[in-house]
Order: sequence, then C-alpha cells, then structure tokens
Amino acid sequence: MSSYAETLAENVEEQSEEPTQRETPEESDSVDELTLVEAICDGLHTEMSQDERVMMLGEDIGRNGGVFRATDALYEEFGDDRVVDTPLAESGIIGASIGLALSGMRPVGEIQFMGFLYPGFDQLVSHASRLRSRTHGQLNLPMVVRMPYGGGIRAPEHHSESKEAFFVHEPGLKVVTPSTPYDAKGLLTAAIRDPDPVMFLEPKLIYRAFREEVPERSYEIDLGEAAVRREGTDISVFTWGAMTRPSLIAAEELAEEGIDCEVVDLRSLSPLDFDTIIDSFEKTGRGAIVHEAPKTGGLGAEIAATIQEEALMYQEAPIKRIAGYDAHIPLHALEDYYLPQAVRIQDGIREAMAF
Amino acid sequence: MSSYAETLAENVEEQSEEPTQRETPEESDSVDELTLVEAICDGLHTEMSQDERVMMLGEDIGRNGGVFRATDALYEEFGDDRVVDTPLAESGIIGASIGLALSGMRPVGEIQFMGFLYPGFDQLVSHASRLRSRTHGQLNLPMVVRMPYGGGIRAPEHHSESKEAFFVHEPGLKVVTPSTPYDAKGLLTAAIRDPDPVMFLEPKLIYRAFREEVPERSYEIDLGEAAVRREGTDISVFTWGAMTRPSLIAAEELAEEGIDCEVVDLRSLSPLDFDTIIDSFEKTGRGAIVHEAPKTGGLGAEIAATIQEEALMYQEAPIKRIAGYDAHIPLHALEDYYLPQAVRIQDGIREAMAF
Amino acid sequence: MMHAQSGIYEQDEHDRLRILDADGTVHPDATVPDLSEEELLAMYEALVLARRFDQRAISLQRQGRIATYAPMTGQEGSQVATSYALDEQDWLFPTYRDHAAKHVHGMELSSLLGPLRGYRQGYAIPDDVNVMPEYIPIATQIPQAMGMAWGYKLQDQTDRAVLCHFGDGATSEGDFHEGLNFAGVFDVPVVFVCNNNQWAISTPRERQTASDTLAGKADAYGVESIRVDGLDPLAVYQATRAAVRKAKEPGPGEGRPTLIESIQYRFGAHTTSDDPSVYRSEEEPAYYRDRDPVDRLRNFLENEGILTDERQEAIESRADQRIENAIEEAEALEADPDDIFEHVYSETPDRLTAQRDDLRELREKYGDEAFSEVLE
Amino acid sequence: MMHAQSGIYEQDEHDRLRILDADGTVHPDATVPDLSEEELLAMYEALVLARRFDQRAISLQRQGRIATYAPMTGQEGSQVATSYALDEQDWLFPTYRDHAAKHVHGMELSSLLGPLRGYRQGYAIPDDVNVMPEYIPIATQIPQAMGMAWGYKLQDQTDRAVLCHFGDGATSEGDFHEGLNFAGVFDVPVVFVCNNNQWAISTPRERQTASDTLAGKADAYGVESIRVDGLDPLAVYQATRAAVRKAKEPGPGEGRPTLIESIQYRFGAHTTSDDPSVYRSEEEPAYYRDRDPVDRLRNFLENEGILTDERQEAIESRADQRIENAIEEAEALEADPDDIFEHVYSETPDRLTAQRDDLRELREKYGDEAFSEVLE
Ligand SMILES: Cc1ncc(C[n+]2csc(CCOP(=O)(O)OP(=O)(O)O)c2C)c(N)n1
Ligand SMILES: Cc1ncc(C[n+]2csc(CCOP(=O)(O)OP(=O)(O)O)c2C)c(N)n1
Ligand SMILES: [Mg+2]
Ligand SMILES: [Mg+2]
Repeated sequence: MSSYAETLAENVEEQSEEPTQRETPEESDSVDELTLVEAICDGLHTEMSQDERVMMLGEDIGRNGGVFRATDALYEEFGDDRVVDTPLAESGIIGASIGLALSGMRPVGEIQFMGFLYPGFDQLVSHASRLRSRTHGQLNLPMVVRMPYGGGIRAPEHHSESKEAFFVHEPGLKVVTPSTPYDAKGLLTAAIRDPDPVMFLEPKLIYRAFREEVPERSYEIDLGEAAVRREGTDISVFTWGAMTRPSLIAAEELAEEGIDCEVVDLRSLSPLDFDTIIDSFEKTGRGAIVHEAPKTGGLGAEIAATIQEEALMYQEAPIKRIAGYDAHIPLHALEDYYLPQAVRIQDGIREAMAF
Repeated sequence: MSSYAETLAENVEEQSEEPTQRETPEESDSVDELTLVEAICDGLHTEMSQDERVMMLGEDIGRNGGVFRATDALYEEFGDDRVVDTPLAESGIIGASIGLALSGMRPVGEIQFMGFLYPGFDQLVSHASRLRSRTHGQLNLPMVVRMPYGGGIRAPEHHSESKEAFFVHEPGLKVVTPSTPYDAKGLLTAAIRDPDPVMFLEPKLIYRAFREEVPERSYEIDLGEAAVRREGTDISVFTWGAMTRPSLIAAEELAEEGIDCEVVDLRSLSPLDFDTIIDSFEKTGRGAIVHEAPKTGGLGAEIAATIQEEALMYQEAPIKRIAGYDAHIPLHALEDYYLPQAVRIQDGIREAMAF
Repeated sequence: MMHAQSGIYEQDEHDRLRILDADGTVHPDATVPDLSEEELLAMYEALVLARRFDQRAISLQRQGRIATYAPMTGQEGSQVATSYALDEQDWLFPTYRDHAAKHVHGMELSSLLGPLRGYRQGYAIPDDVNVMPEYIPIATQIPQAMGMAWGYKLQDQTDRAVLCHFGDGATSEGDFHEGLNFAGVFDVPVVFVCNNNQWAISTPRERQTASDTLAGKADAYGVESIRVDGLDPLAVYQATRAAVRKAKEPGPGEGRPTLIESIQYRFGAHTTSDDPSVYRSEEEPAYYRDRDPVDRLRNFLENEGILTDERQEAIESRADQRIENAIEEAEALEADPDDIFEHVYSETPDRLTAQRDDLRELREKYGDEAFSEVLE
Repeated sequence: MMHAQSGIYEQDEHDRLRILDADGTVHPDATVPDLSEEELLAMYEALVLARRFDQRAISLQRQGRIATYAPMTGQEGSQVATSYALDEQDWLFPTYRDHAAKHVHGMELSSLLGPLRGYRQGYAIPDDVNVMPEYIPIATQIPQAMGMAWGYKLQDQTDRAVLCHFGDGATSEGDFHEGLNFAGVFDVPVVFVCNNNQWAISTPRERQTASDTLAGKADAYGVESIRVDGLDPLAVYQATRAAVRKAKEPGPGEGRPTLIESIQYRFGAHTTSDDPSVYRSEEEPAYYRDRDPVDRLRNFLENEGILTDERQEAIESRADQRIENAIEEAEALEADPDDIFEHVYSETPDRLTAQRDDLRELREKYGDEAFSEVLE
C-alpha cells in the first residue's frame, strides 16, 4: 500500500458528506501578503495538506506549475498522484473528476482558460450538475473546476472569455469568483469542502494586480454570500471578479461629484445572494451592473429582472447594464474599448443618477 | 462527374452570398394542411429541390427519416449524398457542417434532441459563431443546426431540454423557433438561405398538435421579427415555441375575466425584436414572460431587463416571469408541475394585473 | 453509397472467443469456465428472467403503463454474464439498455421500472449496491467510469474494478476516445464493454466507422482488447472475468484496462418508439436468432443434465412472480411535486424554496387537476 | 511515476520515412523527390526565411511590439515541406504555430504579424489564398477540415485536397477522434498532419497517450497513415505529396484520407510566455539539434552543388528585407473601435448598432485617452 493510499485509508469515509477532521495547527494568525493567484495556490496547498482526498488534475499543472503558476510547487510537494498532468482533453478532465469524486476523492480540475472549457461542457451540464438530483440526493459530487477567465491581458483569441452566465443558467452547479486574494483563498477552501460541484472562476486580469494580507491558516468564506465593498446611499453597483476594482475606482471618483455609490461584489454567482442585492437596492433605489460578458443574456439581465420583480416600488431609474458588447471580445488592440472601463462605468452611473 | 455534382457545378458560386437563382414554378397558391413537423419536412424538401447546395446530415435522418420523421422520405428522393446518416458524434456533425459550408454547400445539421447538443457546443461557440467576425467578414457560414427541444412529451431524461439562453448569449449565432406550421416552413426557408449560422429550435411538444394551411411554394419569414398573435391592451405576454399555445389559451380565458392580453410570439430569439417588445409594452404597461427553461438566467431575464431599461416610465407593475423552476425538468411523472401550464400562466398574469 | 448488408461481416466466428456453439454444445477447442452447477443455474435463471422482463416491459409500454423502453432481447446473455463476472464491490456503469446487467449486480426489478414510470426514485442507489443510474447521453459514462476506477487505484482499493457498458455507436463519440486514452495513460482498473449490437438506432455498424473491428480501436490507447461472441454467455463471462481479474491484479507486462467487444445483435427495435422495418431487412436477424443466448445456455445445461423440465418450470414461474411483484411496486410509486425542488443542491437555495412555495400555493388555489391538463 | 525521458523512444529512425541523413547526405535506400533545382532552392529559401522570421518574432515579443508568440524553430522544415506539397487550390488549416506553412501557401508575412499586434485584419483571407485563420482551440480544426474536404468531394471538385495541421497533444481531444472517424467513413480528400514535436506545453508525448505511435491511431478509423522524419524536409515533402495525390486520385484499394505523423521536436519554448527549463532537460534537444532541418537541407544543396555562398547570402538578405517590410506594414496597422461591431452578423442588429453609437458618444465625450487606462 502506497503511503498516499495509507493516509487516504485513514481519512476516507466512502461518500461521507462530512469534511474529514482537520489537523488544527496552533490557531495562528500569521499572515502573508499575497497576490490573488498566490492566494489560490496557498488555498490549494492548505487544503491538500489537510485533506488527503484532495487532488488536482489538468493540463500543465504539474512540473510546470500551471500556465499562470497557480499550482506552483504543489507537484513537488504532493507528487504526481495528487497533482496530475492529464492528456489534452477537457471532457476527459471533467468526466474523470466526476468519477474521482464518486470514488471518494475530492478532485480539483483545472481548465487552462475558460475558452477551452467547452469540450467539457457536456460533462458539466449533463452530469456534474445532475447526479445529486438524478439519484434523489443519494450521490454527491464534491468537485471543483477552476479556470481563469476574463479579458484585459492582451491574450490571443479564446483567452479572454467571460461566459459565467452559461453556468448560472444550469441548475445544480455552484459558481463563484473572487475579487481579492483573501476571498480567493476563503472561497476556494469552501468550494473544495462543498459537497456540490463548484465552478471556481479566477479573474486572471487581477491575478497579480495587488497584494493583500492572507492568513496562513485555512478559513472558509461561505458560498452564496455577496460582499458590500463600499457602502453608499445613492446607487447600488453590482459587479464581480475583475470588474470590482474599476467599479470601486469609479465610485471614488464619483464621490467627488457627490454621487455616493454602494459597490456590491457578488462573489457567488450561483446561487446569487438576492437578499443583499435587494436590500442594497431598496436603500438606494438606483442600480448599475458591471460585467465583462456580452450584455445580452448576461448575468446582469438576471439581476435587473429580479430587482424590478421584487423592488419595483423602490426603483427610481432604469437599472443600467455596463457590460461587454454583443460582439466577441476583440483581439487586444481594441479590447480596452470592449471591456467596461472606469470611464464607461462612471458614465453609466451618471446616466442612472440623472434619470 | 456525378449528376449531383453536375447540377451543383451549375449552381455553386464559391462563397457567394447571394442565394442562387431559384426555379420559380408557376406561382401557385395551393396549400396543404400540415402539422408543424410536416411543415418542417416540407420546408426542407422545397429548399433541397430548389438549391442543390442544400444537404442534410445527422443521426438517423436517412432511411429512418429522423426519430420524429422530420426528414421523412427525403433520403429516398435526394439520395445519401444529400441526406447523410453520420456516425454518432455531435461535434463531428457541427464541425463537419462548418467545413461543408466553407466549401460552398449549405448544410442543415440535425441534432437528435437539444440535450445531446453539448458535445458539439464547442464547435458552435468557438467557431460557427465567429468565423465571419474572425475573418473580418471575409468568410460566412450559411449553415443551420436543427433540433427538437422542450418538454411535455413524457420522454426520458435529457430529452426535454430548453436551453435557448445558451445560444442567445453567444454573439454571432442566430436563434429562431416557430410556434405554427406556417412559420415553421417560412422561418426554416429563411434560415437555410441566411448567410449566418442559425440554430433552428423545434418545439417538439407541438410537432403534431394541430394542422394549419401551409403553401406548397416556398416563402420566407424574415428572421428577427416577432409576431403579435393576439392584440390586447392590458398586459403584454412574451413567449415563444410550444408556450405560445398555452399563453393564448390563458389569454382567452382571462378575456372572460376582463383582462385583455396581448400575446407576442418572439419567433426570433437572437436577434430579439426589441422594437415589437417595447412597442407592445408601452401600450400595455404590464408584462409577463412565459418560457420552459429555468427562470434564473433564462431569456425572460433579458426581456424584463430590457423593458425596464427602455420603458421604465411606462411600467405599472413588475414584469412577471412564468418559467421553468431552477431545477432540472423532472422525469415525466412531475413534468406537468414543472412546465408553465395555462393555470400558472393565468395566475401569473392576474398577479401582474393586480399589482 | 448503399450500405453493405449489416452484420454480414460480423458473421465470421473465427475471430472471437466462444465456448458454446450455436446449438449449445461446447466448442471443441473451448473449456467451460469454472462455475458450479448452482452458479450456472442462477445465471440461466437470470437470463430467463431478463427475457421475460423484456417481453413484459414491451407490453407494459404498449398499454401506456410505462414510457419509452429500450428492449434487450438477444443481448441479455451478455448483460447477465458481464455482471456475473463482477465482484460485489465492483461498480457498474450501465446504459438505458442494460436492465439485466443492473439487476444481476443488485438493482431491484421495481427500481428498473421506476424511471420508466417517470419517477427518479428508481435511480436512487441502495447503500449496498454499486450500480450507477443509466446513462442516456451516449458515451458520457466512459470518462466517468475511468475516473472512478482511477480514484480507487489512488486509494489503493485494488480489490475494486469498474465495468462500463456502451454500444457500437458510442465508439464514435469524443468521450469514448478521451476516456479510453486516460485509461491507458493512467492504467486504471476499468473494463470497457462495447455491446456491439450492429446498430445504433438505424445506423449500421459499417456506417459508424471504417475500422475493421471495434476492439481494434483499443490499440490507439495502449489498451488491451478482446472480441467475444456476445450471444454466448459463457464466453462473455470468461472474457469479462479475466478482464476484471487483470484490472485488479495485472500480471507482468499486462495493463489494467481492457476493452471487450461483445458481438451481439439487437433482435428487436431500438426502443418501443422505433420501427426497424423502415431501415433493415427482416431476414437479417435470422442468423443471430439461431444463436439465441437463452436457448444456447438452456441446451448446454440440458446436455449437461443440470437443467430438468421441473427446474425449468420453477425458474419460469419464479421469474413471472418476481416481475409481477415488481410491476405492482412500481405502479404504487407516487411523487410529491415538492420533489422537483429537492436535491438540486446539498442545501436548497432560497429562491428555489420560494419557487416550491409558489407551486404549493398554486396547487392549493387551483387543485392538482389544473396541472394535469394536456399542455399542447 | 517519473516521466520517461521524453523523446528518447522517438529516436529510433528505422520506423519512419527519411531521405536525408542527419548530415544532409542522401540516405542509401532513399530517392530524392522529383523537384527542380529552382524548387529546391525556393524551398530552402522559405526555410531560411522561416527561421529568421521566428527569431525576429521572438525578439519583437521581448520588445513588447507583438503579443505572445508560438515559435517554430526546428519545425519549419516540416511546415514548409507540407505547404510545398499542396497545389494552389488546396486548402490549409493551420494552428497557432504554423506560420511558415501559412506563408508558403500564400499568406503575407505582414498578415501573420497582424493578429499578434492585436488586429484581426491579419485573419482576413485574400481572395486567391486558401489558408484558414489559425486555430487556437486544440483539435477543433480537424472536423472542419474534414467537412470542407467532404464538401469538395460532393461537388466533384476532385482536384482539391484539404491539409490539416495539429500537434501531438491534439490527438487526445475528442475532435481528433470524431474528425478522423468521419474522414474514414466518408472517404474524404483530407491530409491530416500531426506535428509530433514531443511536447504539448509541458506534457511529454509519453504522457499524452499510451499508444506506441500517433500514426497508428489512424487504424481505428480505417485511415491510412505514415510516419516521417519531420526534420527532413524532403521526406516530409514526399510523404505529403503522395498523400495529396492519393486524396485526389486514390488508386485501387486506396482510401483518400491519410494521417501523417511528422516526427519533430520543439527546439524552443511553447510560446514566449513559457519557460521549458521548468519541465524538461537542457540536454534533450541535442539529438534533434544535430538534425536541424535548415542545416540538413543546406548541406544537401551544397553537396549537390546547387547552393553557393553567393546564393546563400542573397537568400539571407532577401529574407531579412522581407521581414523588415512585413514588420513595418504590421506596425502601420490601425483599427477603429467601430470595428468591434462589424461582421458579427451579415447585417448588424439594431441593438449592436446602438452599442456602437454609445461607444462613439463616449469617445467623443471623454476622448480615446480615457480608454487606454490600465484596467486592473
Ligand atoms: C450524445 C447523444 N447523442 C444522441 C443520442 C440519441 N440516441 C440514443 S440511443 C442512440 C444510438 C446508440 O447506439 P449504440 O451506442 O450502438 O447503443 P444501442 O442503442 O445500440 O444499445 C442515439 C443516437 C444520445 N442519447 N446521446
Ligand atoms: C481545447 C484547448 N485546450 C487547451 C488549450 C491550451 N493549450 C494551448 S497549446 C496547448 C498544447 C498543444 O500541444 P500540441 O497539440 O502538441 O501542439 P504544439 O503546441 O506542441 O504545437 C495547450 C494545452 C487550447 N488551446 N485548447
Ligand atoms: Mg448499438
Ligand atoms: Mg506538441
């Protein structure tokens, strides 16, 4: 019996829903200043150290440490049974993850870029999302599918996708995206421990944009909860991922004009935290949604539709969607015109205020 | 040179955008009483007779005539070069369709059920939707992907999908769905002649639900145009496909209560006919949307979001979404509870009226 | 291009493992697998049950008591034999046609009927049974079965193998390719069983792929393979048993995964909604009917003196009784519309709970009758 | 599991077609393909151009003048040779690495640089050129190339073949499987060229699949295949030319489609963002560097007395001049933000036009500078 298998045997309760007992090291409050991608790597490391069932699979995540170094040094520490370079096949990666989860492992699959997920889309929407429901709750699939998403890094075609709406429309999948290093580790930890399949979308534009204090110990941020990043009284700005920063910048600049924005980072895109959304909107009576994906059929539509459904009486102006245009994100020479820039965000908010 | 190739050689202008000159038979007004699926078959027949470039490929569409007989007798008439049974592979079918279109053919691919499209999703969203844009307008893809969709026929799992929102969120794809036999033939004809890739969604619940007069000659219904199926002054009901009939039934019953519904059949889901939507809403000031797909992230969200964006000043009540629930459509014992029934539609409309 | 008459070229018997000849006598070069009389009889009883279940299910469908059903007549021999070759702890990944395989590996007959009556309860897996719900999207089970086998290997649960069924048509899907390729690379304890029944609905085997055999496709993945006469339950048992053993304890130079091409024939329609007379000739099945797996095993057991008329009768009446009980159970199933909202997530999100409450309210207001209107 | 040292087992040269030995002398058993002096020189010039273009592109990327670039050093010999083997009317489906293949089949050098500078104009195909834009999602071009070839066959344009490039990694994707299977079933005039450069980013060939060779995978589809020394331009030319001829005019018993495994080595990084020292040894490339395709062809031409020092100089300076011109052209490219909204559909929908107008208004109001802020 390999030593990996031995430790596993101690830890694994077949199909147990309970997270295994974690080694609780001296509760330490030591922190590191990490970038978002480092925090993801740290989160993977912490969770793999504490739960032997956690393993990773994907393209170039092993020796290479991932094309963005999100799995840096994990191969060296955990070996190639737990940090597995797979053949180049996304349906294989997601299908294998389902099977691994069924066997009692906790697979974390990496898709190299969101634009390369589609060969595995069928495994996600026909099975990952449904095995719990199909079996009347008898099977669960504790698996995570991580992938960088979004534009702005001057990448080739297919490397700037932002199609979170596809996953949100599929019942049974959870979808989260962090906007800060702290959240990245906490949400990832929660995603790995969650009994349901979680799509973990990584805003690669801000992988290394800034550092933040991240505790060394493990901690969870509950899935399904939005974060109010800036309180304000005039208008609610709903956003997520890499668009949180330009939204906050826009808010600060607008503050100087006397417009007081509340900025809500949704974090969890499915399920959506409608309570926080509605509470904020009822306070401000105005709203704007900022996302990278094409406007039509994007998640902004769901948020606007829900607000008018539940809080029409509070609505003082049309909710403005500041989003990618209904065209494919262009090659990089024009991408700054496509993505919601602070200037567009400000303009959109002013418009919603002026109504 | 085969006789097929000969006629082709006469007809085919490589990459020509113009539809080939059609044989215009004596303009006859003879009509048949056809079901929706018969009208589709008739539309395929008419178009294949008139344009030698049109061919079909899919699973079991040849000798078998399609599992719903949508391609009945076409194999016998046009032979197995033009009505092609493919291996069981949806990415192959859609990928081949792209290549066939590039070579100058006009392929009509059939996916046996929408739930089996996903293996081919990548070819659709990574290429079919983009080749025109990628090549700066230099290539076009006159191809159609047909598929039955929707619930209510007591089918096994995966046979009742309604995920039109996935396609609508992808720029570059056109998406249409008929609700009557007459429209089925006209929209299909237009789709086949269209220079862009068109997803042709067939509401299988009403494949044989009723008959309607359908001209023998060929005719087009312009893509991108909604149809007002019932004029009314109190509330606008937006729907499409198989939900059009229960919406109309609900409208008639509500008329007896003094609620005068306008029922708009969108027909074209991408691009959406926002002019008709907004005009209708500005007239009534109230709205309801009826669709089978799960509510969250469904197309209803886009419609409601757009209305509040463009016509908030007219809005007298929350726009009600009467939709599938945010769960997978259940196996058939419960599907009538899942799909929007006339009773739910009526109740939803009453609610929107009572606000 | 006219299709070659399907199945003709599959009729060369020399390229496949078989033990029983068409009439049930033991083939001169073959050795009967080491099974006790009881085991052989139990296998036969499972075959009889399967055949009768199939006939009954078809007639239930005709009566509108179950929905579309995928018959297995002609293929039960292989199904029963593959499941017999499994150990209890092994997992089975079935398709919509593998009713007998599921039952032999532990699923109740009534569970098989549940989904056909529209209730997902039949897909719930009893705790001590290792059978996945049937897979409907073709070939999608293949990477999953591979993944589960991989997981057991990683956990050093080397006494476990995973057996994965699929059809000849499934070999054309990308998931077949990706699943088998991973299996070869990671050397996982999985047994792939391709039930080559010569047809994928109306598409004959020759039209599915230009390769000589389906088994041969395994070479592309460094996976070992074998062709077996799928109408010979003993041959299928032997091949599967060997593959399961090898998955768990590969000998030197052996790989764990195996692809078994079990050469069969779909005697009947693809499903109860299908009419094969539209696309294939009536004569075609004759060759295969002459090799009916049930008859073949019965003849063998009679020749061996194991099966008496008395036993045969008992077997048949037990089968019928069990089928009747199963139907009764399945017809007693009920489902609460609340069930739609359950088990979508580990914890039901608020919006979904609200939707459940909405439906409850509507039912109270209008009564359940209002929901049973025909939609169209 | 430690990876076997990659590429080692690919170093047995007896299993592949080659014409030139490592030092450029003609292999004793081989015959030089029937190419005129001019053709040989032109091919060599294309090779020199490719090598220099590659070096220049890498340095442009370092200077921030183009974005991420996928180098081809070591692979140009095969690229140039495959395109030389095409007739003008044949179509080429390239990947992101097939710069030289695209150029030889008609794309301007400046077009190659356009997308790297962020302008899709470089993907627009001149009317008389039959080169698709590069494919980035791995293996997705395979069913499409097959479909185009099928379309030409249906139209009896039997003087046309389609050549489709992809890498060793691509053979693991479902689209490889589905595309090759269709090609076998419909017997279409397509030539699949698998550029086996031993690595898919950091994943070595051995980890990609457990099959012995990549060429051998063709058997699973009834497709013929050949392995060729991909660092030997003459061998690649010969194999490809034969495959193109067969695609158009198959002899008795021959199929139209062919899979060519062109055995190469990726001398450099996967792309300019990649650092191969993290995952592979420095020594590994030595074996292949000793077989550099440019040197090999030069030695051959010198031995044959075709290439003089003078010619060599002329070739080099012409190459450099053309590259400089191309860079100048590419750097002069501009794009109007309106372009984002063009060519999404044959007719731009109203909503998209409105979005274009919105952007125009914003630019007027705030100036283009406001859009060049760094987003993060
Ligand atoms: C991905 C997918 N595409 C299409 C279908 C529709 N379909 C159901 S069964 C079938 C034929 C399957 O043939 P085969 O794999 O040989 O299995 P068999 O039915 O013969 O047992 C098809 C095309 C499906 N279920 N899934
Ligand atoms: C579907 C898909 N998955 C992942 C990627 C990311 N990716 C880009 S190149 C590459 C490796 C390709 O290897 P190979 O096919 O051998 O071609 P090479 O780059 O060696 O020429 C990967 C994984 C992609 N482009 N497409
Ligand atoms: Mg079959
Ligand atoms: Mg490679």
